[in-house]
Amino acid sequence: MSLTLLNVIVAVVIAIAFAAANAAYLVWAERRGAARIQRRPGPNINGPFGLLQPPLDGIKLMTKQLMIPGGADKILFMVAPVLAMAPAIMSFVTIPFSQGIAAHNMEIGVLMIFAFASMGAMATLFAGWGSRNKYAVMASVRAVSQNVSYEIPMLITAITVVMATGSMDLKTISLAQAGGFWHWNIFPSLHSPLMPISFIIFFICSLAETNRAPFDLGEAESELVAGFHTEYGSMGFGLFFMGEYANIVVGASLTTILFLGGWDCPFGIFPGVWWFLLKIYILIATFIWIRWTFPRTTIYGLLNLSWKILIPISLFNLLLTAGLLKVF
Amino acid sequence: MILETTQQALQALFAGSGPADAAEAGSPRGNGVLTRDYKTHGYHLDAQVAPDQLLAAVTILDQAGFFIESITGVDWIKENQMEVIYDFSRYDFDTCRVVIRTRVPRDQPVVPTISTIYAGANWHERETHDFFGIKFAGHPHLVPLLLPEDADFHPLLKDFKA
Amino acid sequence: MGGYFSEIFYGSKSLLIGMGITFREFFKPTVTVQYPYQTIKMSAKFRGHTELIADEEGKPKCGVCGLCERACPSSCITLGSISVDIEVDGKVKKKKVLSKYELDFTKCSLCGQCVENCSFGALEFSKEYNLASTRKEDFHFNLLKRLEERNA
Amino acid sequence: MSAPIQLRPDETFILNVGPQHPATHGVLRVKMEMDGEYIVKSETVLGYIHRMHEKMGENRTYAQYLPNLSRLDYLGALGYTHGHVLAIERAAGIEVPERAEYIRAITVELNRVASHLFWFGAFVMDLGGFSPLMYAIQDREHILDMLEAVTGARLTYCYYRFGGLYNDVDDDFIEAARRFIPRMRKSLKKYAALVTGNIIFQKRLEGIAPVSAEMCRKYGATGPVARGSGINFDVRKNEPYSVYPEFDFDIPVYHECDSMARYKVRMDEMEQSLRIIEQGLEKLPAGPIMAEKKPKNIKLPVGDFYQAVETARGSFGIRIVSDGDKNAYRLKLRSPTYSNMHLFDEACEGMLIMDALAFMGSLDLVIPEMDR
Repeated sequence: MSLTLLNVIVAVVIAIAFAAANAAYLVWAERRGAARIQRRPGPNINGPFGLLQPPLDGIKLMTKQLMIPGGADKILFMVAPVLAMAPAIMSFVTIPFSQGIAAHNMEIGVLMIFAFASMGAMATLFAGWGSRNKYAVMASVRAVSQNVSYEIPMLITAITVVMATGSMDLKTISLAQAGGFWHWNIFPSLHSPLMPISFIIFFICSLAETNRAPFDLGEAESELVAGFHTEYGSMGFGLFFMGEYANIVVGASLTTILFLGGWDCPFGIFPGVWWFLLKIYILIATFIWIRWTFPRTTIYGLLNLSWKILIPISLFNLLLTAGLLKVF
Repeated sequence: MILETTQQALQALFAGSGPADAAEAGSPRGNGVLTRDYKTHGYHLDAQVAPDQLLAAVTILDQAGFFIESITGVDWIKENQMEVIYDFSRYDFDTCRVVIRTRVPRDQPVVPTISTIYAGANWHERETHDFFGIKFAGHPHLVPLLLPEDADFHPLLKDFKA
Repeated sequence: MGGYFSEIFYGSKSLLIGMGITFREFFKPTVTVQYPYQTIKMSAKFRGHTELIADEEGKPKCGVCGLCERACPSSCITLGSISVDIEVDGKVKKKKVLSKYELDFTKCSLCGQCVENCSFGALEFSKEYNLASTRKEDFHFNLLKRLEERNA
Repeated sequence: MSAPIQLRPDETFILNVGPQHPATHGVLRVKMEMDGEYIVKSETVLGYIHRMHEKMGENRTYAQYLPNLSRLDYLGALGYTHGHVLAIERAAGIEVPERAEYIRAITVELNRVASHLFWFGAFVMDLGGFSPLMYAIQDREHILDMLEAVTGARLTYCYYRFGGLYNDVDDDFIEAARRFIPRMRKSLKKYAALVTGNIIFQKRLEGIAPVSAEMCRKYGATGPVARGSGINFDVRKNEPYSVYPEFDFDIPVYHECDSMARYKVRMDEMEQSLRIIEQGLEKLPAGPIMAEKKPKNIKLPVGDFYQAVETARGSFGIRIVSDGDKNAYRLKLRSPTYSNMHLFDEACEGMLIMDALAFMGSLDLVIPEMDR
């Protein structure tokens, strides 16, 4: 009993540390990447390659006063940033990084991650509603409708993968794809010939779920000032920021596990955690690359994309996979 | 082309009051239509109308397809008059700039609004009201535009002292 | 229906083209100047604030005619003069000599009217551009003093 | 994409966009009555950066007023100073040497490209894309370097003088401008692929915020806003001034009336400006840059003078009422964005806020120019 408890505590600590370190250094990576795309150097003063920038930013944010606007709903206002960060960290608990590296393996890992991902929408809503700011309310309403409509195609695509694999356990899903890249779910198989499209849908949905450009309607900094976190400063803002990046890591991890074979090596040699990390960082780099390339979509364009394109295609894919599984 | 037709149309406004006073010798000049040398003055037609003829004159231009350039005022303090100048121009290549001016007494500067004809006159009239205190009768929202909303001074008056 | 799919196709293609462009830009060298560490040389005609030009003896060429003071749109120049006796060809003559040339750079709009109107050719533009201070008084330049400092 | 709005007035709320807001590019305030994301009514509030340039025009001599003109529009300042010197030259009857006029045209067009570039970047940033702004600024930087080498300033130029120029251009400038043109053309291709062709961008602009030609006329909209509504109006062609009749260039006109049309007009205008610069460099005559017969202190004859020029934002007019003194009796500046912005209130009714702010971006606002 006590051993299990200790195990869980250690696992949670490692998960938090991993999430926080990733969140902090992804900010740095994003700033450097954006700068390179725009032919600037980016943060390069503090430390070699500006590597000390994230801790310094953290110190700055932590030493600032946390302001609660007058008339704000204090409880919601304080809860929201925590709610943005916590589910992302919780999701790490069940993600298997490698054969042996997983904080706590669950048979319903996929379900758990989606359950936690849905809580992100609540954080946005609380923040927007609680801060008593018209821009924030508008942004949070946008973000919630966006999250709701993108969860549907995302879940449908995940169900397709789960159906093809026959398990909701992330580890099993990974292991099912082992043995070279041709086994990965991203490539069409007998049972699910439309898998590449599923992968693209899943990728788009994870962009939208994490409120990343071009779907950053909840922030929409040129229209709604700073969106749902307009009124946040200090570490409240910091937590939102870190939550966003932690969510990106979760999204990339999930994409890797569901479609890119988890920790499997493309050529079947030396499978291990390094492959997993390599894959998620390539995906994250693509996230960054996309953000600094495209303008923002409109709210109706975004919803149209989900309801008119992504949901029909993913539903079709689901039905096709279900039928093929029955036939073969 | 449009120059002549507009001139005739504007000229017709003064049909009752004898020939147009094109003499330009007397200052202030009387109401009437003048053609100006475009090369030196930058506009073609210069019509001075009485305030009650203003709407009729602007309607002529509106029907002829002119667009509104600007509205402004001039404070002729020596003559104790205030002048409102309306600039009109055309989008097509039949270049014709028309200036409509009207003079009102300085102590009671009221002219009818033309924002009913040209919606774009709204801001120009508010601006002129800001700067000169000229009132535009019938204007829907004659509150300061460029000056602070509680401004009660008119900085372009010649007797304005900051 | 055909329009539906062709829009998806051409839409995705346009997105990929855009990503291709940013991808190429990523590998191009940076173009920025790291300002406080690197500076650039100002072009020859750059107009900074004005400076007095010295003659051969190091004295300002200025004859205190006051044209610059009058030409200045924002009246940011204040001149002062004293008369001194100088000997020209054995005769003692009174001559106005510049004793004060103050430029209130907070008001200056760098239009160049003073330099243009100067009848002695005694003014030039400096090439100074990194002027920064938190105090307003730092921008009240005493050009005469600056000239002496340059001479020294 | 505007849906019909039928609602009770108690269901709306007032949203204050500005005076500090990322989309207003300065201190502009728009009071919007909102129904959710839809705008029911909007009222623009100006004057946050009003400096009463017109009164300064009455207090200063004509020459002293020169620097003021470049403080109107900080992105395309040369166009405005050009208008001022042309107005004075027209009224005072000063003949300008041909070389000076050519250099004026070249520099004005360079400045127009710079202004459009910055607008392009800022506009795409309004839509949420950040990188194109940086690319645009890189290209604009070349222009600013060139102009700095000639005029001595980067933004608020005071380069034109009555009867000529402050100083002559040198071979370096001509060489730099020649080199710039092909580079800029390459960049324009890049922008077309990166931004204009982008599906997200097109979806955000096409069919959004229609401004009819009739509405333009009623509000006096000029420049790219009018040309995006199918009006073939450009002061450079309609009332040729300076040496523009010597150049072979087209006026891009689009008939879609939407934000995309206004965008495309400006993008095409950059190409046309490059053509003008190219021809100007080709034809640049030798000779003096300053009129020989020019009074030292300019006094205008009694009268009323008007000069319109096409700036990057539209038709800029300057009206000088002179009583024969060395400063103007009345000096009126007709600024193009003032009229262009005016139609925003009417046009944005029933629009979504994000479309309305994109529309505001497509109007190319420079607030100091509007407030004067």
